[in-house]
Amino acid sequence: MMDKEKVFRQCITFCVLFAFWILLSGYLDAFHLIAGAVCSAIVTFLSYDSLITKQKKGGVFKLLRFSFYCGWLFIEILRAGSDVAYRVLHPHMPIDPQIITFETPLTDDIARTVLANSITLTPGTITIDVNGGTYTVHALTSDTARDLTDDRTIEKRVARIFLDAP
Amino acid sequence: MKQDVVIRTVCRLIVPFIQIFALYVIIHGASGAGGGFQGGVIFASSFILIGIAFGLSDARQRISEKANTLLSCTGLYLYAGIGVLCIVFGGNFLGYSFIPLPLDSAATRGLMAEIVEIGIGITVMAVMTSIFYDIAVKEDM
Amino acid sequence: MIDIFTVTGLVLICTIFLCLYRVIVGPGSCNRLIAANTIGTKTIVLLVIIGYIYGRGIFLDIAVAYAMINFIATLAMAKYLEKGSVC
Amino acid sequence: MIWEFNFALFLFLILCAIAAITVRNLLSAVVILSVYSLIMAVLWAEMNAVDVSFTEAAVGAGITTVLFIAALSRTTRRSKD
Amino acid sequence: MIETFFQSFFLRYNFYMAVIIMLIGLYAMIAKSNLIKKIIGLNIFQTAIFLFYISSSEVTGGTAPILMSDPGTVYVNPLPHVLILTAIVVAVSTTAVGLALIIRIYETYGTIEEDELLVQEEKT
Amino acid sequence: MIAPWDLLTGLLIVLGLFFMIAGPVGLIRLPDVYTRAHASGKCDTVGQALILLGFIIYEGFTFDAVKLLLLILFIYVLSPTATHAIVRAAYVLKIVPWKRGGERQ
Amino acid sequence: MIPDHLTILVVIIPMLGAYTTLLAGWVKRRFCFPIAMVTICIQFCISLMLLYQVMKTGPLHYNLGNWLPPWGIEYVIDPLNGFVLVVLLFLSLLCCMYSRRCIVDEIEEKKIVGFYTVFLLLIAGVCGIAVTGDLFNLYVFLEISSLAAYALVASGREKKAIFASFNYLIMGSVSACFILIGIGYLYIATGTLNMADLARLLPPLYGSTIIQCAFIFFIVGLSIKTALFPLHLWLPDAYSYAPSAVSALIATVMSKVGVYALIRILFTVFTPAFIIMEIPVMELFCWIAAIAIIVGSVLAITQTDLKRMLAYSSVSQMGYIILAIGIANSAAMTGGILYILSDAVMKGCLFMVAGAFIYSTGFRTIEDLKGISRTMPLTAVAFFIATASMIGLPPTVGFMSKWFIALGALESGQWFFVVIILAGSLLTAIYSWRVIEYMYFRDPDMAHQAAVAGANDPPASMLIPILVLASACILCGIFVTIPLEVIEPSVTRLLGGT
Repeated sequence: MMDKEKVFRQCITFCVLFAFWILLSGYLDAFHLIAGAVCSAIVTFLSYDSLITKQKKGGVFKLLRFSFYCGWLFIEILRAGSDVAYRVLHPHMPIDPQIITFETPLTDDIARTVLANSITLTPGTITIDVNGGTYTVHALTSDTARDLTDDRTIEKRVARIFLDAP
Repeated sequence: MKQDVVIRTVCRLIVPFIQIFALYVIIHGASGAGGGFQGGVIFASSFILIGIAFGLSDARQRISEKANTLLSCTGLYLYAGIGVLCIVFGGNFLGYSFIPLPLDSAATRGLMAEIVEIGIGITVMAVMTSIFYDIAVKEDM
Repeated sequence: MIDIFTVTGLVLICTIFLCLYRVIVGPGSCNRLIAANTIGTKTIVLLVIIGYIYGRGIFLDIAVAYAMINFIATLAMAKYLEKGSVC
Repeated sequence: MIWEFNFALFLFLILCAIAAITVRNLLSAVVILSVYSLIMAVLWAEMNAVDVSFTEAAVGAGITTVLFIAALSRTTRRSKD
Repeated sequence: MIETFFQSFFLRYNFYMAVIIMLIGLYAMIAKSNLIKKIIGLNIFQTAIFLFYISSSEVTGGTAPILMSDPGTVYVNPLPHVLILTAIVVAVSTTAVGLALIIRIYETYGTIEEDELLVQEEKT
Repeated sequence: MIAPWDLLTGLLIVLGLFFMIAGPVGLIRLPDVYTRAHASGKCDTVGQALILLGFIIYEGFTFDAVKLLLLILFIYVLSPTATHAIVRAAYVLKIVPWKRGGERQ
Repeated sequence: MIPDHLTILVVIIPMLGAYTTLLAGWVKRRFCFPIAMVTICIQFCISLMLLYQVMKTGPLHYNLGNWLPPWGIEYVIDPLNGFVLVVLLFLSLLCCMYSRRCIVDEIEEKKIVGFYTVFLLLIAGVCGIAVTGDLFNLYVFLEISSLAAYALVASGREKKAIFASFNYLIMGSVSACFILIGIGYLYIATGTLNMADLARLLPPLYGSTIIQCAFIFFIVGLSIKTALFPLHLWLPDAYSYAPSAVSALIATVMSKVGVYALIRILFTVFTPAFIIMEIPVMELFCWIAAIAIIVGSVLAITQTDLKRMLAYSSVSQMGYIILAIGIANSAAMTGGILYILSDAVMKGCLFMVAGAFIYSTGFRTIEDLKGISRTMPLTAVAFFIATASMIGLPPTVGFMSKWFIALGALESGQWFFVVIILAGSLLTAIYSWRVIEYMYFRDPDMAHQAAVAGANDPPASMLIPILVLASACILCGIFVTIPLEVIEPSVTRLLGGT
């Protein structure tokens, strides 16, 4: 059972790496494709446990939902950038930084990472520390802090992607 | 010592891509920027990243000091072996075009140069990694 | 178009100078590190711009390598600041 | 060669070099040295030396910095001058 | 007089700048008492020399020496680049050896300042 | 006559440059490490993405454009992580965050 | 087939040997020494064959990768090369043999694998310097051998060796950078790196500032590498604190190859026409060398540590070679190149003897060696012979080379330097007589009596190299015509070959 899962993980890793190789290389002749296959195999052998740790259900759907999430995130990031730019360029610098902590029920490593990085990228907040489920966040203003603790928009969205308990 | 979960996860995800990029740099040395040395250095830096994010013991698990020794020797033998092969087939040292392969002269030269680059890459990777191991940790006397 | 790229590059270099102020003056190593990281990201864009001014695609490879390497260096420095050791 | 870039980057390099050797804290010196390497790589890319730029980016900004940091972690961060 | 100076300066200011950086590095190597500063100076010195080489390979209107399909392309001189690649390898190994030595110096003497080291040498 | 694609490229680049300038200005004006991390982490990432998007549009549909896209993706994964690592280091070193009315660092 | 490729094999074999040593040490530490020994033996045979071929058929040219010279790297062997190569490999062979027992005390056991690897890399670098005909290749090999030398100096248990090695590294890097700048200037001026090509292209440019700058950078850089007098400050520490086998190796091989590079650059790249006519640098060389001879000897007199005394004496011996180069006529050059041989032989012998004393008794200072000749007679005799050669007593090779240098000085009418040579010999006699007197004519101190009485001649693997070198001092002096047969054509090539 374990072996089968391992082989499956290796296959996925190999495919991802090979696709990445073709995108990088841009040559589609035999020599470069064979070299790409060999190189992907080497990297798969070296670090197959690195890219995908555990196989859970619905990987493809997760990926799909994640790409939608990326689109939403991009708009948020644009907002974040303009927000910070506004505050920075404003002569009085309307900022009121504070540090807040909150708990999240997310358990998956990747989900936690996505959440932390999203917090860093969205308006006015930066993840300082992740300790278990406790996030320590530095917020530029009290509004953004309230967003994070009360509305929990990002957290809900991340939870929806990874089908984790909200 | 381990870093926190965010850094560990991101490093875990990024390491295979760094490695494949390093190999890409080695293979495309002739047609693009780069070559054996640069690729080897980037490959070594992937192990350094593992060492930073997961602790040195994890990096050692992936590539131990003995493996480093072996690999650095292998790479050099590959390089010198091609050179000596050229001598055996009547050319001068590293005169690639003398190796009798069923290809034309330029293709042979390109292929052999590729192999030499790979040898250099392996050696550089192993040597850089072992230098990092040596400098980063206090060895037990 | 090339002129726009050149101007963009020059403006970018000027912003790098602003960051350099933080790198040189910045109180404490953390500030310096943040500024250095910023310079790294700007440099990637600068490399891409130079690549487009020359019209050669190989500069992109350098930029990709740069993104990875800069990350590793920043991580090493941050870890040293945090724990006092690299590993 | 794009002379505008060239001039600005050179100015930058000289500032970085002076800062790297005058700053007291060795970690800061290493940070500045890594910035110096980055800019040196850009300069070489701008001078059409793609291979060298690639190498400097990988070696100067990556490996050398990490080695310096590793050496600092086993010695000391303070310096008298 | 001044005009000709400026003319020659702007004609070759790459070299002048490289020499300035070289001197900064050399100064650090010789005058700084901290050993890691010395190695930093060594790095700066070496990169400045590489800069000097690369500047010599410039061709007006040339492009990077990687083959393109267009036969009329002017390339910059690739030989200095190859030389500098080798020299960078040498430089990084010198740095590594120097740092390893510094670590051992710190382990035996407990300091990396040259003047304190000399005082300790005198004592023993 | 300027082609519309070129116009879009120019627009994106100028927009990106605006963010790229805002970042370092924030880096200089803001009072402490954490707030500076806001400026460098966000403005730069946004500006970079916009400029690179502009180049993607300029490039058209080729392998180089894909490489640029990969570069954007990489930066989007790596940049927040690097910021996080630095800020965490500052937090562990017990650098006190700036409060309104406090003294600049 | 193989005879055509000996030129490259002499560089490739030690590289392969180094990595084979590393692998073998991984399997079993015991295998390292035999592999290193066999490698150097093969190389020594190759170098002898090369010398024979060169003497028979004239200079050998070898193009790497079948690229023709101005574009590809060319390896050239002429009589000077062949001679230096034989001397270097002879000394390395003996040093390697000597190191087997010697390093047991001085190096931690787990470092032995690394020691032999780096040892072979140093040999590879040194051979590369000797055979290459390309300036940049010279720089690369110079750096390989220097890096190996830094590592070897620091490899011992001696505490101070690490700091000495660091200083050596800083000075060595500065010198290497200067050489690199010089190469850059020459390349910018002429567009070629091949030495023969440079010699052909340079004459029309002799008046230009850029060539003179390049020349000065070369001279300063190589002076640091060879520890010419005012730039010798790294040398005493590095030589005296390194493990004995390493001191013997570096003092003979590294410094001699530096001198070889200096001669090569001065006389092959910049032809005598330039260095004698265009810049009055030879006069300067003579004076610096004269100061080096006197000051080195005086500093050697003031030392109490035996190896340190020998290190300072190295500075003064280097002065003789530089003096010969500075006088630059046929007799003096013959003497100078012969002095490369004689200094290698006698300095190697002396450092090995000092190492043998440390091995048997643990004594470093000269005063502790009182009465040692009674228990270590053969070693003491070897020391005596080598010292006699260093002073320049007649049947030895040291005498012959000094004789030729003095002859050259007389020929060119520079009486003063003859006086300097004589004064140098006198000072050498003073500092070496002190050691000999302690060894032969004093009774040991009370504190050291037991140690001196308990000492023995060192084991055979250390004694044989010492005795071989001591006898070489005399044999080369008596049968001086054999080396001269090789030296004379090389001198003609260097001075007036064009």
